[in-house]
Amino acid sequence: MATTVHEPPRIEQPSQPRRVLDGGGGHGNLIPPQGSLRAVEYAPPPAATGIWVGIAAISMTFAALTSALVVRRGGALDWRHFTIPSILYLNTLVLIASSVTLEIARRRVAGFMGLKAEVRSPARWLYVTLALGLLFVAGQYVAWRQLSAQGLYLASNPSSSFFYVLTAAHALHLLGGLGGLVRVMRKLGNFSLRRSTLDATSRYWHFMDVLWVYLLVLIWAKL
Amino acid sequence: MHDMSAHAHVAHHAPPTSFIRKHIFSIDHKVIGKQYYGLALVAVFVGMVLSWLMRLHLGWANLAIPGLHWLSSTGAPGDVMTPEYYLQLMTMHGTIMVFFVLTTAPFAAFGNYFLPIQVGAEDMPFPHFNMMSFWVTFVAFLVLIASFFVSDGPTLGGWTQYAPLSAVGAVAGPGQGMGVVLWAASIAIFCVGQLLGSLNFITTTLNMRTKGMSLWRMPLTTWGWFITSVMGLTAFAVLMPACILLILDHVAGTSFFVASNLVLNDQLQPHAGGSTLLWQHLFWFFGHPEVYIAIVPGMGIVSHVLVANMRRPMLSHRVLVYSMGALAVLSYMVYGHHMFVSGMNPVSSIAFSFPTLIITIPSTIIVLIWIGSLYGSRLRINTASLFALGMISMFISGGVSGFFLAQPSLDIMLHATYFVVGHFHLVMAVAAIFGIFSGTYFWFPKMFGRMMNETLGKIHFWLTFVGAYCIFMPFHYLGLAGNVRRYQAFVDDYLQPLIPVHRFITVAALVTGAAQLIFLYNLIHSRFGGEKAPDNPWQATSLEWATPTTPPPYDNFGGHLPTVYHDPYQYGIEGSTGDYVMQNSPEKVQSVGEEA
Amino acid sequence: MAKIFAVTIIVIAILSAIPIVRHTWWLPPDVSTHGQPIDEQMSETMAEAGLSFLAAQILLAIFIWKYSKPRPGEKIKNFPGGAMGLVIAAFLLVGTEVLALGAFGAKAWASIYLTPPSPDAMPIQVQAGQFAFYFRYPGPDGKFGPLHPDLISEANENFFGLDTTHDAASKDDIVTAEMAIPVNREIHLLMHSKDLGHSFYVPELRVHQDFVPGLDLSIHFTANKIGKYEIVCTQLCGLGHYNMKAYLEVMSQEDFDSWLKRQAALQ
Amino acid sequence: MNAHHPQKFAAAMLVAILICIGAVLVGPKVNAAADGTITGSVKLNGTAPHMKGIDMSKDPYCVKANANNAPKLENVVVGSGGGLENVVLYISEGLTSPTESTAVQVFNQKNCMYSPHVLAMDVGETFKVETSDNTAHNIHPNPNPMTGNIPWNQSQPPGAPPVEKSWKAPEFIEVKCNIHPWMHGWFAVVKGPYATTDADGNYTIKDVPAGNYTVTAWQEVYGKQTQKVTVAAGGSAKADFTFQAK
Repeated sequence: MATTVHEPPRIEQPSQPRRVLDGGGGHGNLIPPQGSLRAVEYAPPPAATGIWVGIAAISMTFAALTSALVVRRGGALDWRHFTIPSILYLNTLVLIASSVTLEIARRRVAGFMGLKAEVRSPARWLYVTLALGLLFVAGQYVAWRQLSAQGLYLASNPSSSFFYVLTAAHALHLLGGLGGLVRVMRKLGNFSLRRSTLDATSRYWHFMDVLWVYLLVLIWAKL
Repeated sequence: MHDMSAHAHVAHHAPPTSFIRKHIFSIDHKVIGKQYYGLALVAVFVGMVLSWLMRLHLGWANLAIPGLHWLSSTGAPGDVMTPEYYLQLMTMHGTIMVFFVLTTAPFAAFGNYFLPIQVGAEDMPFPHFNMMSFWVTFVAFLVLIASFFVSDGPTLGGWTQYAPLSAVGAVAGPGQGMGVVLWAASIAIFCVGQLLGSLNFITTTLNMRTKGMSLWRMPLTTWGWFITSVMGLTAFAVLMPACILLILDHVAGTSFFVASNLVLNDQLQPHAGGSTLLWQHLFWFFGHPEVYIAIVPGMGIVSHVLVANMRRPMLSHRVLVYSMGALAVLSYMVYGHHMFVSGMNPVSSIAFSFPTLIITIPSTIIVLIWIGSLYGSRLRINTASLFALGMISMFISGGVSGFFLAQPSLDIMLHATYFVVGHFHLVMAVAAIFGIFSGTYFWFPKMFGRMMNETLGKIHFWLTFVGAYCIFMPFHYLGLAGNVRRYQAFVDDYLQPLIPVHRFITVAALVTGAAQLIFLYNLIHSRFGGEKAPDNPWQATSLEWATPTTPPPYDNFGGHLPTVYHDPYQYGIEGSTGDYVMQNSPEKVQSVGEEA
Repeated sequence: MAKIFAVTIIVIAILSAIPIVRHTWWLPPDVSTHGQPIDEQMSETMAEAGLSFLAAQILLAIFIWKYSKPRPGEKIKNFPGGAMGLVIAAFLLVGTEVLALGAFGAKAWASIYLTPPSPDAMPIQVQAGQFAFYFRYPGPDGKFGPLHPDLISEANENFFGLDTTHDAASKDDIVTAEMAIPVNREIHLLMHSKDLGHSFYVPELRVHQDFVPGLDLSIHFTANKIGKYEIVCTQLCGLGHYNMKAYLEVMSQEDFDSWLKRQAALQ
Repeated sequence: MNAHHPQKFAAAMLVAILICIGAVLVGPKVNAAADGTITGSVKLNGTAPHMKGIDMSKDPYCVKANANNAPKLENVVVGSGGGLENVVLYISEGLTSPTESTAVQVFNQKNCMYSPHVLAMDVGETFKVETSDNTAHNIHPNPNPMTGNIPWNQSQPPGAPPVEKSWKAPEFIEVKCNIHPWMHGWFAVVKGPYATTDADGNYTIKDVPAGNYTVTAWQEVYGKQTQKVTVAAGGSAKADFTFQAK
């Protein structure tokens, strides 16, 4: 049996302190600043981690749907290909544009937060993003209408079933993102916006963008 | 560095004062943890009553159970259970126990309460998500229970809900119409709740640790919950879309899981081309990690309780953590062992058999570390440690049958028999329940500020320990003799001689179940009339015992987060307070040290 | 308390092992030509798992007994070899054990599932449906007629959906409610599900295979003992699951021939 | 509404309710005396089709219960002199007022067969499903949901109390037991008086009010035939049917 004298108590010191922009979510602020000593105070705020965790979960869901599609298609004799509604390409452009406008807004807000010279209201760009997001959802709706006009409904064929399921699941998640945007705008309005909230929302939005492009490729290649 | 959130400081949460905000729609992780515990408690008693009814029916198939027709007039006309009602109770028993007890109690209930405290945080980072997580789970439970009240009753498809039985609709049997839709809706909603919970758990562990709380300084419980939440995040994210596809097959007429040309009750079904194995793949991709979601938090709790009662750290903290991590990773590579005789390619059966066998290695390591750590310890016997030790015994007993079920060649004999039922009940259900009991007796003083009654606790332990063996050991014998599971009665000639064994099990189940009422009484009695608990009744080291009050205040640490100086389990040393040094105590220690 | 607990654990462990050692409840006697490796694998695994079970439980009990006694002044000791020793032991002992089991088990599995049926195996089709099995013998022409699901009518005893007026191959097909097979003759069982997932389990024959709707599988086996056995369903298929069964009669070739003739006359 | 005269409105409502109650109480009694009958026989012309024997080996109880007879299908059952059993006769046209029937008929499960094979009944009439067997059956009728009849599926273990049911709309509903797939029978739900032929093919429709009617004979394999008859008050009309064997 080895009895060893421990080293003096270690408190982990950040090796390379990073810029801290935020105090974190929750009721972190209950704790007076001098008492708030986190092991990971140099790490990104919870919202930044949380959004990646959320993205991982959503990716998993779509991975499951993708594998379901591949398995279902593999053994199917009844799979019918159809040409995807062309409005989807337009929708894609709209969504990418919304990501760009959101990124512009985010940088402006960041500038605003850092109290740089430029304090032009970034809300305008957020409105544009919101509008583009709604336009995308409307576009998806048009795509569904076009498809059903061809007689392809949810239950018509496995390919159309998957089309509706994938696009609807994406649209639902996108609506969540729109909700996040509205929340950001509200907080911006009453000056309670945190940098981390904005960053998380925009990361989510960009992820929706990437996810959509992935789905488009999947739909284009497999359906 | 400051930002505009400074404006929000003043607006921040003071402890709520209204009853609703304090006890019902609370964002306090401790209240949410207790709510989860309460939900699990209700669920476990519902599930247990269902199992009593099932066991009575299995022992005496034509037995009239007085009053049963009040539960379901069509399911038990004249108080005798119909075959479909047996299956409906069985399905609900499985679903309630797996989802609303084994997932919620050790993971969501204790995890919510203690994970933030153990890492020295004042709350979870997304408290509103946390509140939603509970209420969404609660709604899921209500939706599931609602299926008892629809005309055909709940689904009879078993907790695995294999398609196409679950997907073709009411023509397949009572409960396969609305019952399945409610089941799938409930599980999909449940997944949302657990995803929100996992999100909080992961983020708390990664971002909210207090100063000095490095990852390796986290207690084994925290590790258990963290690993479980990572598993939960991936597993529930797969089950949820699967449930949605199942609902669509039902209500929208799609054919994800229903093959072509099925004829039920002389009616050709309209569905076409679906893959029945697809459901099994999706389900078990969730389902196997799910059994580790049930047991890994229990492993953490048992380790945590044991070290405090062995008065020494585990032989190796890190090996335990790595082993739990290995279980989590391997759990995704083994799910095919549920499908050895399902018609899956026989080569993949072999491919799935090896990881399944290999998963016994980390499990063995965990058990050996537990037993090895007992060596040379100063073991204290109390109800909490008895349940922890009992869990080890149960885990061993349930674990060894895994050797059989991992092999496709033996699965030919044992698949879908009582051997499987005995295996998973011991290794994941009873073991996890023992973990929950152990955690309850250990943490109750902290959660409610009162001690539980030890005498009642020990009576509860003895009846439960011996009872659980009397119930589940014979399951293995039945399985070896080829007794198929999910039979409501044993009409086959070769099963007739086994009925006396079933009667023995039924009696044991009734007695063991009744013993749980002692626990319930103890819980309620101690909650209001128990002896006042000191802040640290077990002389334990982790941060939940370092809160300024018991139960902990709204922000856990009374405005000052603790600083951590030590590895979590500094027991068996000479500290200023006794043979232990708390994690937040700045004193220097001499200890047995840990091998990395 | 600790001592009683330790003794209880040991008593439970030993009591649990007795029925196993005495084979009070055990696999029914094997009547197949392929079952031997399964039975050997079962005994092998039982020996290894049983020993691990007893060793672990007894060790646990001993340590509980021994280390719950108050030993004032004595310091905490570490298990000889420490955690690393245990890890190495686990890898070596359990690792080799499971690899050996896995390898032998895979061999047994492969010998059953990865060998093709011999070309002169006798084909029999089995159809599972809620809640009965029906069997089809191809008749003198050796051919099964095609299935027409829309013609299935249990009310008219057309369980398979055969069109005997139009399909020549269907005319002489023999449909039966029990399965008879000649002893020592390889059977190629073609499995078809009419509605849901079912399973074909004959414990004595060491045969267990699920029916998958939309996917027709086949298995092959040879029975080497005359007798009557039960075929049961093990895949939950609805309210009559527990009563979904059929009898399997293994007969001499002569008995089988006359049985088949009788059945043909009943069509 | 009479918001300004609440008492008037209440009085009007009261009168309306009283009239309704009175109508319900008096209604059935105003029916004309329904004491006529329609009688006749149903025959099968040609060779009766071969009815396959039933192999019940799946359930040893059923085998034992039928040890002394060879059970066979009952889709076409021909009695002495070519009389066709289990044909349902009912009035398909000409009935003016609804009839009342109070008898509760029994559909029994005996020796793993249905007895009777065809149970005729009036719309809304309550019938009982019973079991005499020592093995569980499930009763799974297959109505067309478009008719408004709701499908059900319920099992009846040995000794279970009878299941009481009724049907909302006229329809010939096939009923099956899935545990014993050979078990099938019919619920013939018709409007008005009905009869089922006995083993010799004879029938009598009772309680027919005077009038001109179309009588329909329905057989599960051969379908329907109709004849016009006139029934005098308290008198009897005759209608014989002959189905052609296919």
